[in-house]
Amino acid sequence: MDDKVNYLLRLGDNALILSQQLSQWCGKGPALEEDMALTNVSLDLLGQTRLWYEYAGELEGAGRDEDKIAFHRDAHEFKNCLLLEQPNGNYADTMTRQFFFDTWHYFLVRGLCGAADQRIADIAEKSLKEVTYHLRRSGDLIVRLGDGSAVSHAKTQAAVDDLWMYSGEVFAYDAVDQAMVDAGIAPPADELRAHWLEHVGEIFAEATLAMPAPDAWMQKGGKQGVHSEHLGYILAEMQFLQRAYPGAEW
Amino acid sequence: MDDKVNYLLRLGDNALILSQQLSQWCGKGPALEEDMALTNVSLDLLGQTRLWYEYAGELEGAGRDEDKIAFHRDAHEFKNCLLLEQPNGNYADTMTRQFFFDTWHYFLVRGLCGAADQRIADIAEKSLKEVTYHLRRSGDLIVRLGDGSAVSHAKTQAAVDDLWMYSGEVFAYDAVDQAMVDAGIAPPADELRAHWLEHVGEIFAEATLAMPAPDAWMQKGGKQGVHSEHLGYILAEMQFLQRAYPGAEW
Amino acid sequence: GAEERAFQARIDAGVKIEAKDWMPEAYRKTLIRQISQHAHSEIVGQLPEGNWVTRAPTLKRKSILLAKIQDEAGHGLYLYSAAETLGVSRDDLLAALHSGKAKYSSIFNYPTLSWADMGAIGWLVDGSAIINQIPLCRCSYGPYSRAMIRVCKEESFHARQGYDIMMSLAKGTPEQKAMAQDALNRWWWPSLMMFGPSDAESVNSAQSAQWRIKLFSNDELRQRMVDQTVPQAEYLGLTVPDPDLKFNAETGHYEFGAIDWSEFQNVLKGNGPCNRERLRTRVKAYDDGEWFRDALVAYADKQAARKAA
Amino acid sequence: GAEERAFQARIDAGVKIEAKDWMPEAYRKTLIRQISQHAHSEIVGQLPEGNWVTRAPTLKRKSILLAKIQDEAGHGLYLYSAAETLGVSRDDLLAALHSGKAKYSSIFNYPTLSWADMGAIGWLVDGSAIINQIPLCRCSYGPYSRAMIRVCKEESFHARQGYDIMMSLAKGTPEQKAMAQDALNRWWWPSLMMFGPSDAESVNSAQSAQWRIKLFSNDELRQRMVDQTVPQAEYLGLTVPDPDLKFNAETGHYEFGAIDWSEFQNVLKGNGPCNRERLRTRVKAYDDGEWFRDALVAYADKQAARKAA
Repeated sequence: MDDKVNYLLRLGDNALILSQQLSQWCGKGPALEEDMALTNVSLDLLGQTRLWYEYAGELEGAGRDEDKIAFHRDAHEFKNCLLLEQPNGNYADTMTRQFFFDTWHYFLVRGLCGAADQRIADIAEKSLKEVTYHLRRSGDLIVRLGDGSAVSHAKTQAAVDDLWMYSGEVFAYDAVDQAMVDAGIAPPADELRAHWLEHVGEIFAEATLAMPAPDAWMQKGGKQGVHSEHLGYILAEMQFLQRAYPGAEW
Repeated sequence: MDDKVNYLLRLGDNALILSQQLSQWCGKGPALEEDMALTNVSLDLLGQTRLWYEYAGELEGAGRDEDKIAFHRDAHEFKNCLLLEQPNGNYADTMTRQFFFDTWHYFLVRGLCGAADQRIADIAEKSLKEVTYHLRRSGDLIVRLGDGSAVSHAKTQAAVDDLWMYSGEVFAYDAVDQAMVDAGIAPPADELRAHWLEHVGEIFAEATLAMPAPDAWMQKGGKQGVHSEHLGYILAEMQFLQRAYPGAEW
Repeated sequence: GAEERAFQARIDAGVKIEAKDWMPEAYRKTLIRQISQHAHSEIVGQLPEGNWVTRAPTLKRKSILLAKIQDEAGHGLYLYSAAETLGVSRDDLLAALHSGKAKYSSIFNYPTLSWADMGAIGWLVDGSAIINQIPLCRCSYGPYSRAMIRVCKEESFHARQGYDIMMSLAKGTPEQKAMAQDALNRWWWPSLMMFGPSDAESVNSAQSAQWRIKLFSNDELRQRMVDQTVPQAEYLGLTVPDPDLKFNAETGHYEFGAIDWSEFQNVLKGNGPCNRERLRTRVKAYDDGEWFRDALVAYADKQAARKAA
Repeated sequence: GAEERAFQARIDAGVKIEAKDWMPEAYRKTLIRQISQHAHSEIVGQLPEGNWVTRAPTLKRKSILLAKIQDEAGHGLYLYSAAETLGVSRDDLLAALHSGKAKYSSIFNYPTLSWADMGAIGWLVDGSAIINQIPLCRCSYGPYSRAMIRVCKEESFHARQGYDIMMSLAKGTPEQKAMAQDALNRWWWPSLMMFGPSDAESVNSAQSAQWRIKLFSNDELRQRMVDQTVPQAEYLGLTVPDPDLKFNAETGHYEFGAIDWSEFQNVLKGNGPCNRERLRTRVKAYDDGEWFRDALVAYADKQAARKAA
């Protein structure tokens, strides 16, 4: 598979799987305002997914449209990072996952705005406002939960400690990522990681949360299609109708 | 659809859906002995499913084998009673669902041993030992949980009160069931219901559990393919591989 | 008294009542009940649709459904706010919902069993809701009427999107067409019941009509829904599950069969397929969210203390 | 002392040690550690397979897999019982597992990602387990050796069933064949690591060998596994993921590449993909089941009291 197509699918898969997970909260959030905000983030990510998939499909030239890409690949063909497929857990888990992702996503998308590929730069430009809002929102919530009650602090710290090992995969560049750096598309890993650590560190300080060791062991594999056991269940549910009624138009 | 085929599918679907639910407990039961026993029940029911489906497929004569029947029907084509698709919940919920089912199942299978259709009588005969063991086991556990600790009593009573409204569908005979009675195959509903109420009453008395009103409102629809929202998820998971890899042999 | 007469005169003159205005206690109570019931329906109504959002068959349909569910949360917000202008808190209203004291629309006690139900709910349930709600845009209580104007605008999108789903299915494969017909079969009668019992049976109607918080009778609105929907069903090539349905050329209306009100009463009593689950899901969401809401308060308190220090 | 010498003499003479016999404290401790680790592995080993039981692709495969998982629970039972003969309770052993003090086989810290993993686990993991365990059927401690005889008989079924799954996939569609190859790629090296580090590294081996609770070296057993498995892979038309693998016609053995022991150590340290989840799942099952186990005890107490009265 072409490196650029692969990279675009990674971007789309991250957004789709997180959007799918967030949509499970529909009608079940801890407050009406959260329901709305989370659905909003889910919708934004879904919109971004469609843009990345559309471009990937065009570049690939094999006639795959967004739905073919979303609904007709099995787990090993998905390229999202492991972080995104981790279960929703409680709201602190969901928001911590979101904050880790949003921080990386913001700096990435900001970097992609200057990509040597105009289409990618355009999509990034279009997403930047959304992604900026996501980052502000999740950072703000982490601060309020971390520095809120004793209960919320404990839950958020537990979520941070739990999810930390999934936070590093985005910076573990393989040949595909590196090819994108070399092509003037993706920002380099260390640059993103430095920004990420700085921002997470600042927010955690304000949130009175302890930051785990940056050099802790990090899980990886998702980008290369080696996932956790969660993804299969997510896909079985998400893809049911397309699989059960092949060839139907909806 | 032929009444007898329909009836056989109902029998098979009840057994399959319950077996599928029980198998979710694999490795997660409250004690090793329970893990083994529950897996055993799940296996028995799966074996019975296969016998009913095999006969249904033959009678139908449309070339559907057990896997075609299990993995290539959507929810509205499944004919299991609503009780069986209710979530596992805690172990008291699981055992109460099991006890309600086992009691009906035992008296039904005992009745089917004398069916005017020899193949049905043979399958029933073959299943009777298993079904008798299931009934003894779940009744015994209901007694021990009901008359165990205050906590187990409360949990079991809550399960009974919750699931009661799903206990009556098996006795709500429609034209298909009635045709099987008329054909000398199925035992009549009142006879089964009288046995069921008597046995459940006895076990509940021993278990010090309060029996809800026998004439309480009962949910129905499963036999006719009108299910609860749970079944779709059960099937999406169960059928994934057959749906995602059409035509493959496993 | 004189106040009541002046109040009624303002209403008769078409002047809106605002939150700060004097109003009879019964008017206030009736409105709180009506608005909060409507708000609860929006919130509970997210659940049957949320049930299919993770399984939507295309990314576009998923996106539309997500946006719809988000709108419903928004409607809930406007409506709770409108109710709050009458001097009741959202928490009190939610407590009444969770204890079973307050009602929400019975239609949401039916399960969503296939993707076609996302179409049928938009087309029939939102369609009926709009017919119910459009007159309320002109109701006497200002905050309520303004909330309804916003709600109705969005609901009409939802109804059209629902019809669009039905259209795709009706033009689709035989399985899809059967799915659409099955959904119509299951949702038709409950949708007619959404307008409530025949006015002959309804106790509070006369007073509410006088106050202009009920502008048409249940039967009038129901007839409007049938007249609007039957030709749409025909256009889809689907059959309305009512053997007695026929067009009366003289009146220009469709005549329809007798509604099984015992089913309505039974669902209202708590015996619908999903009453227990819907309420349980909401209560669980609220209870699970308590620590979160508490944390936001704790943080705000700390911030306030820091500023004061 | 004299007792120790007599004890060793019995072992050397091939006489089984039984529970009531005198034994050195170190022998008892080593056995408890070894048997309980094996029991824990059976219990934790249910989880990666349980992950596919609800998604098995045919009713027959589902039935075989269910039976296999049930066997594993059974093996856990025999082995806990064997350990109990050494004067330790199942609850204590489980407490050690749940606190992370006791180990289970690291192989179960890898995820099962496709149906082919059910084949690969049977073929490679159970295959390796059997090679490890067959000698233990002749080990010096009677209860352990008898448990191992039962276990090995069932395990050999499991290995054959796993190979049968691989065969179906290898003969199947291109996607299925790719699934089988991918599973082999992921499970090959972890299966080789199951035998433990090279004996040069292993501290307790000499004493265990003298006591006849370790009858072959890790490297000997690993070689046996490779020799047995490579031709099977070839027969399946699959490629063993080791570029250095080659048959040495002189020795009659396959030579294989260097094992990445840093990965092994890392997984052992808790950094495998599933360490945390596996333990968490087991702890949750145990904790969630507490009220149930307590209830059985409460009921038994009541019954005893009733009988006494």
